[in-house]
Amino acid sequence: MVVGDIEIGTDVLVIGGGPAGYTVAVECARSEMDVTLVNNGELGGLCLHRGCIPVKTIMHALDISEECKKGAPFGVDAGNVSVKLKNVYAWKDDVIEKLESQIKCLCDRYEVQMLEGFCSFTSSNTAMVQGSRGEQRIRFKRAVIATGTRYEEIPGLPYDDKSILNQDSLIRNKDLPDEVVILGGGYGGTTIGTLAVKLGISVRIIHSGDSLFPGIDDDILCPVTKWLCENGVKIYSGDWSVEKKDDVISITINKNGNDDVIKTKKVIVATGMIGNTEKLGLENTEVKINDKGFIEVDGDFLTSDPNIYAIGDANNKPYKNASKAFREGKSLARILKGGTGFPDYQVMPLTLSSEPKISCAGMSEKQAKDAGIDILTGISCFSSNGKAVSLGKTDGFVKVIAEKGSHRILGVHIVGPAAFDIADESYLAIETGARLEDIVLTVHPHPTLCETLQGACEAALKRSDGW
Amino acid sequence: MVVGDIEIGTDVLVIGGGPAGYTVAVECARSEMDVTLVNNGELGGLCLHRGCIPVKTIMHALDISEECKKGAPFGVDAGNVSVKLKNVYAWKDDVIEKLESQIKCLCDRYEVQMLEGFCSFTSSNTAMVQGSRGEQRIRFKRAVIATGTRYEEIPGLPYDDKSILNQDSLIRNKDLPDEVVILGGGYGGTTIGTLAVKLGISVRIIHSGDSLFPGIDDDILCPVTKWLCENGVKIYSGDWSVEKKDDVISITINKNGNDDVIKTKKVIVATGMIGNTEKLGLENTEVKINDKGFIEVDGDFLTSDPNIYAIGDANNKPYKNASKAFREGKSLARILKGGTGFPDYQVMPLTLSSEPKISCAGMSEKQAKDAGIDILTGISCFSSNGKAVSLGKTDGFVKVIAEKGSHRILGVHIVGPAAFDIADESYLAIETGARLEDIVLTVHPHPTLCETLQGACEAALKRSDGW
Amino acid sequence: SPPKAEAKMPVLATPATRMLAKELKVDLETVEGTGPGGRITDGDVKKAAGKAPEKPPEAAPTEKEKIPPPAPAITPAKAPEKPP
Ligand SMILES: Cc1cc2nc3c(=O)[nH]c(=O)nc-3n(C[C@H](O)[C@H](O)[C@H](O)COP(=O)(O)OP(=O)(O)OC[C@H]3O[C@@H](n4cnc5c(N)ncnc54)[C@H](O)[C@@H]3O)c2cc1C
Ligand SMILES: Cc1cc2nc3c(=O)[nH]c(=O)nc-3n(C[C@H](O)[C@H](O)[C@H](O)COP(=O)(O)OP(=O)(O)OC[C@H]3O[C@@H](n4cnc5c(N)ncnc54)[C@H](O)[C@@H]3O)c2cc1C
Repeated sequence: MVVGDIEIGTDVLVIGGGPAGYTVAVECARSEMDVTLVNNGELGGLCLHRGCIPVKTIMHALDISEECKKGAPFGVDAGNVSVKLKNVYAWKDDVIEKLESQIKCLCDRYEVQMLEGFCSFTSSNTAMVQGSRGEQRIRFKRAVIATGTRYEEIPGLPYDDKSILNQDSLIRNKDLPDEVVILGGGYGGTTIGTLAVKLGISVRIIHSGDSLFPGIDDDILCPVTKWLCENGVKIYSGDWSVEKKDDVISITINKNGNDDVIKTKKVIVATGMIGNTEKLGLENTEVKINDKGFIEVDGDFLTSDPNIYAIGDANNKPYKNASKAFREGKSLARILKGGTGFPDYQVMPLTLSSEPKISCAGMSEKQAKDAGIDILTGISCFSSNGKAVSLGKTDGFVKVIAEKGSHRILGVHIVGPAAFDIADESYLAIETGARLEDIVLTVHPHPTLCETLQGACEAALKRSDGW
Repeated sequence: MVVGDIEIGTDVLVIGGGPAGYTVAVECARSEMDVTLVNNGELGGLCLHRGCIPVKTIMHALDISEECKKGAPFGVDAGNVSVKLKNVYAWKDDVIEKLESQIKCLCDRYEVQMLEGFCSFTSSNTAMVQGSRGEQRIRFKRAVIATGTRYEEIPGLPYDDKSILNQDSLIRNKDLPDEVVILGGGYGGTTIGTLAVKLGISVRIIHSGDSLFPGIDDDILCPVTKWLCENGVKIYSGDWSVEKKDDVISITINKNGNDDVIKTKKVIVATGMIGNTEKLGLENTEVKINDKGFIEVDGDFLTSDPNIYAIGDANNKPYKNASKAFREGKSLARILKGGTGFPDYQVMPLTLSSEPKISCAGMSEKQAKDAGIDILTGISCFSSNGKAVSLGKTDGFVKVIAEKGSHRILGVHIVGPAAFDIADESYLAIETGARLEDIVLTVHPHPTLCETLQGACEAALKRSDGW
Repeated sequence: SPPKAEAKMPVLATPATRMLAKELKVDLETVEGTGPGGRITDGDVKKAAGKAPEKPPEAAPTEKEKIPPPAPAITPAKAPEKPP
């Protein structure tokens, strides 16, 4: 970065180097557009440094040691398996470093101009970057905001890295607590709760509402709550409020008019994310945000400012995850090149790193019924899958939901150790409008875990005539 | 089984209790047909007792210990990992027992009549079972032959369980040899060679022809031959002949006019299978077999005898594997019920338990080119997949082959540790005639291994205009 | 947690066909599919866009699905500006 008074000119300014930002930058540069990417902090964003990748990496390392410990029935004598947490976290940092350097390589190969620093708009076609080496002015033709999100705070209880924590604390391994209360269920609470248990932390989870994870059918969620309970996790549900006095945090949970008070020294707030749009200088542009700080965009990711787009977690479109960020990055690059973006997707997969794992695609049974759709369902258990038995991993099942008349597949929900691996077929099936017969009549090799997906479709079909 | 002079009458007689036989029996019985299943030996057939399941089970147990040994970078200290082969084989027997009892349960639930013994035809509607407790005559309306295959012998060199072995020897763990020569490449030779290496046996493989596995593209096969070589396996190619004198077996390999002679005390013959149709009394029926003992059938599995059908490995249709056996069992049950069978499949998946694993679906690049199809190919490596990096398993890649004009996916070939798990999407894609865009525009969750399949499709698409 | 998606039957067309519809500015909700079970084909989309299918539809369904290489579809208003 050449710091100085000279203004940089660029065709496309991308703010934020997470999945959304680096994807749009690389894709535009690949088409020989002139692209400048400004990132504040870690290239790869939340996903690479404090989200998807570290969570999966730490969990995998912990899972390997579990596999070893359980190896005896298979004939494996692993002696005294132990986990060195320090090394687990070092491996995690290794993985991040490798992947970050791949992103760096990509950006270099296509000649994306990279600037380090905090970027804010000074007008609808100028911006300012505050880097470690000073300020840099930029004039752009079009800009893309891909600044992501940050953890929402509970009003009056700011994160202090000591007692009021967010998910970063476990992921960065700053001083793991012995016990913790997690505020919030859903994706964040369930994932971080599972990780905490695997790290040997004593966990309580508090969520409002009826279900730990609204939107997932009870039968799919059941093995997960069972595992949590068996591992000593206490789950509370009800409206809750928090108070902190000196060192002690008191949480009052109200359920059916009764108050329950629990006390702790550490909470992890997992209530959600807000748009990372503060101090972006949006007041100097026409860009509009909603009450959670998310940027309002149209179908083509255009904000209310005709020069400025927003993609990834930062915009107000549904879902906040890395796949959406990648997709929007690719789609917007086509738009900026003068083409059309991608069509709407029909399936946004959900992969939950619970124990056992959960993968959901399409409608849940409840959603389909609530929508008044006449459905067929089918279930097949991993315990009757030859491969699962040979792996000694027979927990869980696959449930498929199809429209009764057409047999069109509307939802596939998997709970079990193989949930992430075999789910890809279900995404394609739903997106392309495949029918139960399409999966049943497609040869699936034996012995593989995906036979259970086929089995669930066959079970559904057997509830119709002629099968 | 009531043994006696009284003849049993049955609507459907099924001979053979492997995947083909028990499937057709259960499916017919589920529709309340009167079914008798005769099996000689182990319920579940070759697949469960000496094929798919034991191979996968033993390999998985050995792989777990490898994972443990390699756990250090992940922070796992597994001490002195060791494998107790006796326990590995005991686990394998456990798995078989569990799955066999599931098949037994299924048969019982739907009231399939089960007879133990060797069955042979005495006419086109009568048969005889020789069981441990005597003989039983059966009168049937229709019969299904599902007697599978057995290992072909090299003329003059019958299996002797000592020096001339077949794949059973490693699978049953009768006295593992220190070194062995495997005669034949392809599915059998590669699988059993890989297993032998993992069992610590010194291996040489001899195959005729240019490739260890004809039909698989060289680039896909390359990591596998590399692994074999790195693990001390010597691979010879050429026309070979075998001679045995006293204890010593000499194999002469002729390549380009030069002879190479290698000597060994043990060979595993992996040249193929022949139809298990000897002594079946087919001469008392109209059933016709080909020169390898496979039964000739029409599109509806009907033999030349209007009362007798043949399914699974025993018939002369292409491919010999358990998926085909299951499918034909289900398809024939529909036919016997008076309906139509399944349509032809377009994809017969291949899953090869090599190291790394290989999964092939549809056309290879060579096949497509040889057929004169104008193609696009795309490759994506696991080394740039975030999940693979986080697992420390970055070997291998996905290759996709599509028709250039329509972008229709014709083949997907995966080499790598995840090959079996993520392949299911490719089967459905090819069967349903999906295009590259269909997979690229389907959201794949992050970070998962199936993103690499999507990446390969995107790479192919990027070679066409507009992407 | 994911927002509650409004559950309704999604349009019956493959992603590739939906991409074509987007490029040709066709609203799939207004197109009647002629494929099996009401599936919307590429041909249906082109017809709705007022374009005759490039080839007369042939017997094999796979032929019907055949598409020409994706059109560049550059709208003048959004044409990218050439880098210096
Ligand atoms: C614990 C956890 C686990 C997760 N697991 C998964 C998962 O398994 N799968 C999944 O799909 N998603 C997961 N997510 C969500 C995923 O991380 C995000 O959806 C994804 O990172 C969003 O990408 P993005 O590019 O929009 O934003 P981000 O990744 O947040 O990147 C934004 C970047 O912009 C930079 N930035 C912000 N403001 C400025 C500025 N003014 N100037 C310059 N730079 C700026 C930031 O420093 C950051 O680098 C997880 C999230 C968390 C918290
Ligand atoms: C080492 C090895 C690994 C394999 N791995 C795989 C794999 O991973 N995936 C895959 O799909 N396939 C695999 N196969 C192939 C698979 O095992 C067979 O394709 C499958 O078993 C065929 O099923 P079947 O029912 O036709 O015959 P079989 O499984 O052979 O069953 C035939 C049954 O009939 C009985 N029988 C025979 N004659 C008579 C008689 N006259 N009276 C009564 N009973 C009789 C036999 O005892 C046997 O129980 C493998 C094979 C081998 C050898």
